Amino acid sequence: MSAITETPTLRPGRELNLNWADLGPFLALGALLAIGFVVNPDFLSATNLSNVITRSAFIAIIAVGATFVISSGGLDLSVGSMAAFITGVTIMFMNRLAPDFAGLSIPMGMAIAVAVGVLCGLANGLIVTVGKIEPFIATLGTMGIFRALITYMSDGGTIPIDRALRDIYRPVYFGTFAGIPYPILISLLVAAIASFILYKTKYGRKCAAVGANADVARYSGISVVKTRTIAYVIQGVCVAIAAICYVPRLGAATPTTGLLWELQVITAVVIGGTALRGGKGHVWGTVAGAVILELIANLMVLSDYVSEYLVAGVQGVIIIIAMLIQRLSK
Amino acid sequence: MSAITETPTLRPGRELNLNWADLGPFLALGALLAIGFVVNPDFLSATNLSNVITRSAFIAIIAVGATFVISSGGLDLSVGSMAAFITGVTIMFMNRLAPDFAGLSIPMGMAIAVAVGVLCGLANGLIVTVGKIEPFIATLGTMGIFRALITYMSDGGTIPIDRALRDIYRPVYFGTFAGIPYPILISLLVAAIASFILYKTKYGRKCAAVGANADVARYSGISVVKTRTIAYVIQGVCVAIAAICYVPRLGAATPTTGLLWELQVITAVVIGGTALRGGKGHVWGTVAGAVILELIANLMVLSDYVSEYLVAGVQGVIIIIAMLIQRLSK
Amino acid sequence: DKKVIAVSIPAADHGWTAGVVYHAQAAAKEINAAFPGVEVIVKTSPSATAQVSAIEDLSAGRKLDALVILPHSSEELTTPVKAVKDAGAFVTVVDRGLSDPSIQDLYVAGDNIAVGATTAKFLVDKLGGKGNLVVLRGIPTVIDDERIKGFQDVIAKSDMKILDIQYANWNSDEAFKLMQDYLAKYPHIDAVWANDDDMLLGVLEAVKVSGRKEIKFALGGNGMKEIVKKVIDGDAVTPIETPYPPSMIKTAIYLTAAQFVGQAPVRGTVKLDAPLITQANAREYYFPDSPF
Amino acid sequence: MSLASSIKMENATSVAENAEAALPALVMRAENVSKRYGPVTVLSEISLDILAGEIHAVIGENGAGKSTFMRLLSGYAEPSEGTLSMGERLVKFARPNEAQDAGVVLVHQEILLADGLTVAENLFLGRELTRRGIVDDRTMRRMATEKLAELGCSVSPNALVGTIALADRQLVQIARALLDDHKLVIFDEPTAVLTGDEVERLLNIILKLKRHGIAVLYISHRLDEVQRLADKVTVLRDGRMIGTYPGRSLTQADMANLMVGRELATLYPAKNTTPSSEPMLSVRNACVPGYVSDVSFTVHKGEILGFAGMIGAGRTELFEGILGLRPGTAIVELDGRPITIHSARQAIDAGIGYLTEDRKGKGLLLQEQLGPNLTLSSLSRFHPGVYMRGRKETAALAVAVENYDIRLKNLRLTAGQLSGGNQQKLLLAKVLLTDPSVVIIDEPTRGIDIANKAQIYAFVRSIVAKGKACIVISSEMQELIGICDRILVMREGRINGEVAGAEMTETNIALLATSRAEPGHASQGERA
Ligand SMILES: Nc1ncnc2c1ncn2[C@@H]1O[C@H](COP(=O)(O)OP(=O)(O)OP(=O)(O)O)[C@@H](O)[C@H]1O
Ligand SMILES: Nc1ncnc2c1ncn2[C@@H]1O[C@H](COP(=O)(O)OP(=O)(O)OP(=O)(O)O)[C@@H](O)[C@H]1O
Ligand SMILES: [Mg+2]
Ligand SMILES: [Mg+2]
Repeated sequence: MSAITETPTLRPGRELNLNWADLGPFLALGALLAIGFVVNPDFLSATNLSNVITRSAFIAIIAVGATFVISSGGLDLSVGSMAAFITGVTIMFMNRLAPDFAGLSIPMGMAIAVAVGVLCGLANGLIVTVGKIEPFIATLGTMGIFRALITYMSDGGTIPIDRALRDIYRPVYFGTFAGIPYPILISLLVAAIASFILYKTKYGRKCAAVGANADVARYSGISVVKTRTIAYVIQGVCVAIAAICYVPRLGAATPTTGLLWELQVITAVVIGGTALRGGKGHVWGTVAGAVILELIANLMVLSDYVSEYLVAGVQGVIIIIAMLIQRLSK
Repeated sequence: MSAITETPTLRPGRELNLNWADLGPFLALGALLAIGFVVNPDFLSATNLSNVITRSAFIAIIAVGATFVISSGGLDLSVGSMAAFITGVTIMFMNRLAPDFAGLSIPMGMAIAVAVGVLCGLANGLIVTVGKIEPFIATLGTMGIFRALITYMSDGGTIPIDRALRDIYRPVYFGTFAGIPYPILISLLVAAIASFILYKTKYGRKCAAVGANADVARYSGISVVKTRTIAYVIQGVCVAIAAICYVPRLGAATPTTGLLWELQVITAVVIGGTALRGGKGHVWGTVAGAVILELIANLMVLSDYVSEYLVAGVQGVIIIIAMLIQRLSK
Repeated sequence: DKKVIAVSIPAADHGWTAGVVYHAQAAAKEINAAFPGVEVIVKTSPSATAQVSAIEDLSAGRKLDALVILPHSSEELTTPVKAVKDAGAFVTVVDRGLSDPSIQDLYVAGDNIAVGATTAKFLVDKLGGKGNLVVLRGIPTVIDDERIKGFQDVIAKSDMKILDIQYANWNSDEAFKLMQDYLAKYPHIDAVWANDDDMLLGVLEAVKVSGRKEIKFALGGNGMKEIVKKVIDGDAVTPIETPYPPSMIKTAIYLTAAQFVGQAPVRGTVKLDAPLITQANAREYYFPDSPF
Repeated sequence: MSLASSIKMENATSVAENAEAALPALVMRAENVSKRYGPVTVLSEISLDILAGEIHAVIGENGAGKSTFMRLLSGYAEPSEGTLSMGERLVKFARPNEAQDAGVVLVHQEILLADGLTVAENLFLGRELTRRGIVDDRTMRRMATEKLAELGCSVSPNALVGTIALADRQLVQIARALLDDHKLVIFDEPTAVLTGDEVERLLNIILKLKRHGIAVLYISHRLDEVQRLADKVTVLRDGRMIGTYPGRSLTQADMANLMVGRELATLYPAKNTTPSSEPMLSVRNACVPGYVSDVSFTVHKGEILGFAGMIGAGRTELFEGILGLRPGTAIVELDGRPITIHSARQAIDAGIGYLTEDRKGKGLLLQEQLGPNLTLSSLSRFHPGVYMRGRKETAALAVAVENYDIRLKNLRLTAGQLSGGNQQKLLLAKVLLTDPSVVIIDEPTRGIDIANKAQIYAFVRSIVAKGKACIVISSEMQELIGICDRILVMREGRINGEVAGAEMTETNIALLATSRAEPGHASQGERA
């Protein structure tokens, strides 16, 4: 066979494409803002937008965690119940510590929240990886368990936070720094750290590899069990952070706290561009997805066109349209 | 061409293999029955078992449809809302037809139910396949839409069936044939037809191929769009059949009808041995899965050990254990 | 300049809340038509979190003159409602009180404890203080808690025995299943109480199918039209009903509007009774056009 | 065995006995290694010594157990019996990375990369370079580009592996194995998906490894490569070891005979001396955005038309575009009638069969059994009614196993459990089961042993002898020259020239594949 002298021309890579795929959710977000302005000019008022984005922080923070789980090929349906459970435990601890430690009981409670989050995530992770149970079923099971625990802890009622703590704690949700509400700052920080972990560390690489092809990952010496379990633990920590921001907003944990958040969280992740079957995760897309969901709900309240009975339906339609915009942008 | 050195034993197909993998859910079912008997001997009474199995018929029938969707690599979260919507439409039609057609309005209503089911399934299917939207999001959207429609149709209240029709219709749920309640017979029939379609027809083959590897299916001349869309239509028909059996039970459609059935349905399918990522479906396993779920709920009420607050948690634990039994049996 | 009255209520996800939505919308339509100076906006929310959001949204866009709220839960809504109040709105709280009563200008409520207690008294009375009961409760929330507590407190003072209490999520389907299971578990049941009429429908169906005759009473609560109809018809198993009328929202909206259109001072507390509905007075509580 | 001894060679003994020659270090020794899957014995009692600085080829028919043996050596599977040792120590690899830590790496026959990750990410998977805990993507991308360039591969390190051509994937896989220094590098049919140029580069790299004292195990069905490279040749047949022979003393014919255990007839069938002028399939102005622009050609009844070109010339894309498997446009006439094709179904129904080059990703359902795989493209042909007749399928499978010489131990295996070559035969059987009048075969003999190649060539010839037509896309120029009546050479998405008859030489084809067509050759695929 004759030697061939001509060097092959460099074939174009995917760089540009990748950025484009990432843009999808932001385009959908832009479209939504435009629609919102047409529907009701108040929509773009600073107060309203700040409210909406602040609110979306919970879902955004949890969804950032879910980006790890989903990217690594898992799924977590228990996040809503877990949020309720962690909120309950945290409030109970804070209340118990309050007489002795006063204001200090708040950071102590927060630490406990994170610890509980780690444990809950670990439980989920181990059932899925070591127990080898399909994530959907495993976390549906723990969803029931966490929900039952918060119901039990609250005797089916409410666990309110101590009045004394309430005012000290309030700024965590309602305060601002340089005009930006804390929850927004916290969620940006969480997303920044997450995108660092996912894109800049070995662990992030492993996560995507396990999700993209578990066999290849295993053959490359990556422990699938460890990687997935850690993803669930990260999810647990994110839920704990969300719970910490949540307490001052509503001041109580109830058996209905966080109900159906799991669906919102997964929706945010998918709208954000991460595929449910695993692989590369898109942290910033996820954040955009969470804001999109909250904006849609806000739009429903601000617009007067839709019968109260049909709100859920119109939301459904808008979500599908947002996905179509996302897809067309590719 | 050259002779094969060692003639392979020409044993036919996979029968034996398949049976073993299929046995898992039935072993879990057996274990559950044994536990049930220990907890409360009434558990195995004919009335109780017949009640429970009859009750599981809806979920079983819908889950059989879901076996097609999941096997072909899809997912349908809208089945619960769709069931409510179809129930509502059917009852409204029956009521409107009743004055003119009397008893005949029941079969007419049933036909309409099936037609609506086909349309709903088609809508889901087309959004997923032609719209190329991740099934999770697409059907989460239509879930909201169907739920909104039934809420709107009922003004948030109840759509009761005409008193006159109720008594004629009642036997469809409460009647028996040779001592076996109709819903059980219907669900067995549905499962039998489904397993015929899935295992004995070309369509079933295509379904599993599309779910296992859509590219291979496409290169083999199988239309992925058509196959998946048909799976959603089958799902729609199954939901309609379930709705038809459901109407006589309580004689009304409400906005809470079918709430969270989607989770039960998916759980039944997965417990039954079908993988969520698609591929081979296990119809009879699905039916066993549906019965398992209903038995667990029944067991919770019949046992005295569990605080009412913890029921959901214990159910979660049992589901996880059932999955472990299933897995170990392999 | 119109006076804006925002009404924030739970979404119509089961019979009673559907009734609330129905009556709220009816009130809004009537008042908007009757008083050009007042605008009533009704918003529904599926959860406490969503309701907090909705209140923020309503008050972010414009200045509210009044807020009529039927809170999903007390604790969670207290802070946001206080924010609206601090912005100068008149606050009417309906049904469930907030954790801080000083926020409300007007409180219109039914009596959830009475719903349980009245029913329990009736049973104790009719069964001579003896017998076995089973109870179906709804979704773990304050209302559910209060009703159960009212019921249990009265029963505890008699020789009656509550065999079982389980959740059926205010859903007739789940109540049907739960009742079937109760029937399988307990060979002798004297009476059933479902703390909501949606669930009672399922209970009645299950009892009917089982063919069990020893159950003397199957009672509900809330005043659903189907059940009130039974009382009117003199049903032996369901001879009474306790109202917890969703129309209280309408009462509240009208009272709030009166503040603006009639300059009638309406601050204070309006507690609606939970009297026993019997065949004698049932017609007063029967609204065939309401969805509930 | 009689055949082995009938070959005249003094040193046809096991290398272990041959201990006196200047001793290169023993890198790895396998002793009496066996492998069973359930009741089926796939390998029995294989013993082998692998020496440093030596290229040791392992050859054998499809399903002989070569890949299985390599998997045992490199930690992808564990032996049922027998031992592996490195130096004086016995070793047991529970996982491939343990073998890699010990210095043993395998380049798989079937490509094992994560489609959703980029080239650079795949290359460094599990051993990312970091700087202060942060993955150093820039360095990894640079090194990836360099490593790939050494192999003559120019894909962008940022390209997703799922989107690059099969050959490039193979090169990425090879680059991955060569990233670190190893004591033993095992290549399992590395050249099956490569074209001349890449093969050449790879062989040079392997020789370089040898010079650096690294041991190389080399599996290939291309016996010319084996002959060029191998210091020793071990022959496996049906899971048993036939013997180890010094490489230089074996001719290709010797190797083939040892593998098969009988004398082989000629490789290529006689050509069609009087091709018909009746067109079977003619394609005009085929365009596949991004890959192919304005290609026209015609294949006649009774003709085997070859498509040659370098990797990336766009041959696969051309046919996928024509057949509706990817976006593209073309004016197609089949047997004189214009047809439109938007999907594989329409192509199959019209009578065009296409055998993909990517058997793992697009050809076979690896988890599914053989019968369903075989009939997947021709379900309607097979089961005219709604109902599927299992017996017909079983019978068809038996026929296919017989006709295509698919080697298996029982019929209940899944497609993924077949050896690579046998998978290829199953795929061929699957495509031909649709009874096409034009067969387009992309890489027909990829991974197929020499004896079966002859069978497949004869088979293709017998198809066209019945008045059908065949298009063969192949990266093996000898194969194209051997079986085609005419060859079109593609370059950068266009047809760069045509060769036929005596002009069909490797030099001519290589010239057309790499440089602009000379005026004399610019016949644009049309026969005058
Ligand atoms: N998991 C398994 N279960 C059963 N049999 C198996 C399994 N894996 C491989 N085999 C069988 O082992 C035999 C040897 O396969 P192997 O892949 O080693 O062959 P090979 O020599 O590499 O062939 P080729 O040249 O076609 O690649 C084949 O008959 C194959 O079907
Ligand atoms: N990932 C990619 N992105 C952009 N262009 C690509 C990519 N992969 C391949 N190409 C281009 O596609 C064309 C054809 O690719 P391909 O290698 O599949 O052709 P082929 O002739 O079938 O080669 P093979 O010998 O592998 O069958 C080339 O021009 C190549 O530059
Ligand atoms: Mg091999
Ligand atoms: Mg190619």
